[in-house]
Formats: sequence, C-alpha cells, structure tokens
Amino acid sequence: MVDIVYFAWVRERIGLARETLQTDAATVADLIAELCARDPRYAAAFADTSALRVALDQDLSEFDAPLAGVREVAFFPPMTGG
Amino acid sequence: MVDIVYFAWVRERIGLARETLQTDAATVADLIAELCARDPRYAAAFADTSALRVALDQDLSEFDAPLAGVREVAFFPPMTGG
Amino acid sequence: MRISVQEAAFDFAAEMAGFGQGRADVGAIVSFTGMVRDDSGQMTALELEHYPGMTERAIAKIVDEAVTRWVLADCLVIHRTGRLGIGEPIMMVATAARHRVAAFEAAEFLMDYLKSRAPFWKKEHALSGETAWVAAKEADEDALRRW
Amino acid sequence: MRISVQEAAFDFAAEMAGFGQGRADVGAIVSFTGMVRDDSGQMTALELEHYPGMTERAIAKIVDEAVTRWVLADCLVIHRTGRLGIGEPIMMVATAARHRVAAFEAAEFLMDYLKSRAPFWKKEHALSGETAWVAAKEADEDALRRW
Repeated sequence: MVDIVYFAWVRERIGLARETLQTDAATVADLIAELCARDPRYAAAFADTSALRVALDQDLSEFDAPLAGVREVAFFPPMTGG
Repeated sequence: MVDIVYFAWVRERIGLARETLQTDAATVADLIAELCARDPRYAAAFADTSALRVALDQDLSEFDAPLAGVREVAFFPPMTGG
Repeated sequence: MRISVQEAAFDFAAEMAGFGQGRADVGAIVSFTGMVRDDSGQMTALELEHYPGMTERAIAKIVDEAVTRWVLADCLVIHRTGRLGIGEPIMMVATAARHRVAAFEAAEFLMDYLKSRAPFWKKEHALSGETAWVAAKEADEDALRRW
Repeated sequence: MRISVQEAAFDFAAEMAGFGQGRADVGAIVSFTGMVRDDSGQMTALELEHYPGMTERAIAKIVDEAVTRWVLADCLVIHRTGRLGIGEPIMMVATAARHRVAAFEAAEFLMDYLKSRAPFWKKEHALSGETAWVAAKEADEDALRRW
C-alpha cells in the first residue's frame, strides 16, 4: 500500500489530491506506467515526466528510484517558491 | 592658494586637520615634496604614498594629477567604511 | 535558526528587531523579502500551494546546508502559503554573520534553493477570473549551479 | 533614493516600513546592516571619522552607478559617523527591484563601494585606552573587481 499525493497542475489534471494504492510497482517509473494504464487523466498528467518532479517519503527523488519501503509518493511540477 | 585637509592617521601624524598654502606646485606629487621639505612630520606621513589616497576638490584622484584650478586637496589612508 | 511556514502575514520589523542583536560577533545582517508582483496589471492575487510536511523538511535541509557552508550567528526563513494580494510579502530570509560576504552569500543561497527546491507552487489569479500556474524559470535552476 | 550621513542612530524598522512598499513592480527587497563587532573582546567603542562634503558626494556617485547598472525601484543608504558602542548599527543599505538577483547584486555593489570608496575611517578604542586605526583589507579592494 502506498499513498500517492499530487500538487499544483498535476493535482488539477488528475483531479485528485491524494489516493492510496495497492501496487507491486518496483520503481517510480513502473508506478507511473500502472497509473497511466488506468485512466487517460493520468496519461495526460504524466505525458512528459521531464516536466515533473517526484518525492519519496518527502525527499526529492528520481523516476528510476525503487519503491521498496516507501509509504508516500508525491508528483508535482518544478517548484516555484521564494 | 590651496586648502589642504588631512584625515585619520595622516591628520594625527601631521598634527593638523586643515591648512591653507600658497604654492606653485604643478602636481600633487610636487605639493607633497614641498610639504615634506617643510617639516619631518610631513615626511613621516608621506613616507609611503602607496598607503595614501588623495582627493582633489572632493573627488578621488592620482598623485601625478595637476593642481591647476584645484581649491581643496585631501590626503588620507585607504577608506574603511561600511 | 527559525523556520516558519504560515498562512498569516509576518511582521518584518518585529522579526528583525531582535535578529542577530546584542552579540559582539555579528558584523553583518542581510534580509530578503519577496513580494507579490503584478507585471501584467491584470492580476488580482497570487495563490501559494505547498506540500505540508515536506515543506518544513525541505527548508530545514536548505538551512542546514547553509549553516554548514557559512558560519552564521543566526538564520531565519518565513514562507507564506495561501492567497496573497498584489504587493503583499510572500516570504523573508535573514542571515547574521561576522562579515558581509558570508551574510550575503548565505542569504542568496537560501533564496536560490527556496526558489527551486522547496515544494511551493505559485498560481496567478487574473481579474478576468482566469488562473495560471507560474512556470519554473530555467534561470532559477541555473542559479543553483554556482553553489 | 535616499542618502543620509548622520551621527544619530537610525531606526531600521521605520526605514524599512515604507521602503519599496505599495508598488506592483517590486518583487524583491534586500537590506544590509553593518554593526560594530568586537573580535578581541577588548574593545569599548568604534569611532568613525569622515570627510564632510566628500562623503555625501562619494555615496551619491556610488548610488548613481548602482541605478545605472540595475533597475531599482528604490535605494537607501544610511551611514553613521562618530563614536559607536559594540553591537550598535554603523550603517544600512536597502534596495528594491523587480527580481531578487538585481536587488542582491545592487546591495552588494553598494556595500563593496561604500567599504573602499566612501571617505570613512574606523578607529578602534580598546578598554585599555589604546586606539588603533582599522587597516583597509586587500580583500575589500579585490571585491571591487567583480563589478
């Protein structure tokens, strides 16, 4: 079981802020493939992952990172703070 | 007639904050030579001009600058503001 | 060292009043305040979304890194979230150090990293009712390379 | 744009209260405050001598140069003279600009030039009664080369 959270236009495009998923995905990329297969809204949001960032348990990570032991995966666009 | 002003340790070493001089010195360097000939205190203050700065009419200048038309010459050490 | 992520406005004067004060080893204090700009003349508000939990973590990591790189007597980061009007302060950073170079560099480092590595997202609200997410600038990503 | 050379203490909060405020084109405000440090633990005061007349002229030239190089919505320089106690503010600079890089760079430029090109001289007064003129640092002269 993994919690998935979405922010900014990723959240808007998917239409969800948070969901909990039963998944066997080994990596972030596998998880994205699984989501995209589920619904075209995910495919639209994840069309260009170079425009996206991912955080695992609230630390910035990479799309090829393993998901073993991860409780929370976050997807969002490049940050615009300050 | 030119006003000469001294600041910081230059002022302390010469023992004067300001004086007015009748001089025919063509350049700042000539003026310094004239002062040094007058009294050993000037010679001590001007011993190393690389440790000094000069301003002509309140603008930073050079030791070879001409004095024609200048009303106020200032001698002081490198500045330490801020 | 204080970090605050908050909806409420902050009081710049009150925050700076005691900052780095009363210490014989502080020669330089730098502050940065970021405010809501309206370049188009068509904006009505700026909305700041963030990732509660990760935001505080990410800022703490950035502050830790600054404190490792520069000897800072004090360091402050306040970042607001929610809906802000034009001209309102969004965030502030302050640094106190022995010398000016450390205080300036640490403040710029904090700002560069807060821009691109803290999970905030800005959305512009126009008078027309339209909204648009602010795109990250390549220059902001490039700015990280100097550190 | 305001320049003040004064013996009196300044009120940082009051100076910053209106600075760059109420403008839709200001996204970044930077302030720098310089304070009297005591590295030896033996100091009792710092005395600042200056060249009345030239001081204001020199600062005005430095501010003019900053305003030529960066688009600044506002700019403030206050520098004190006379005898100051440990921990007291010596001077402050503030800049307001559209973006953070301009506000930071202009503030650093002002500081670098005020250090080495405005006619101020610092003298340290020790508890023992001894005094010593602060020597200019080569690093401060070098700092001018980056501009």
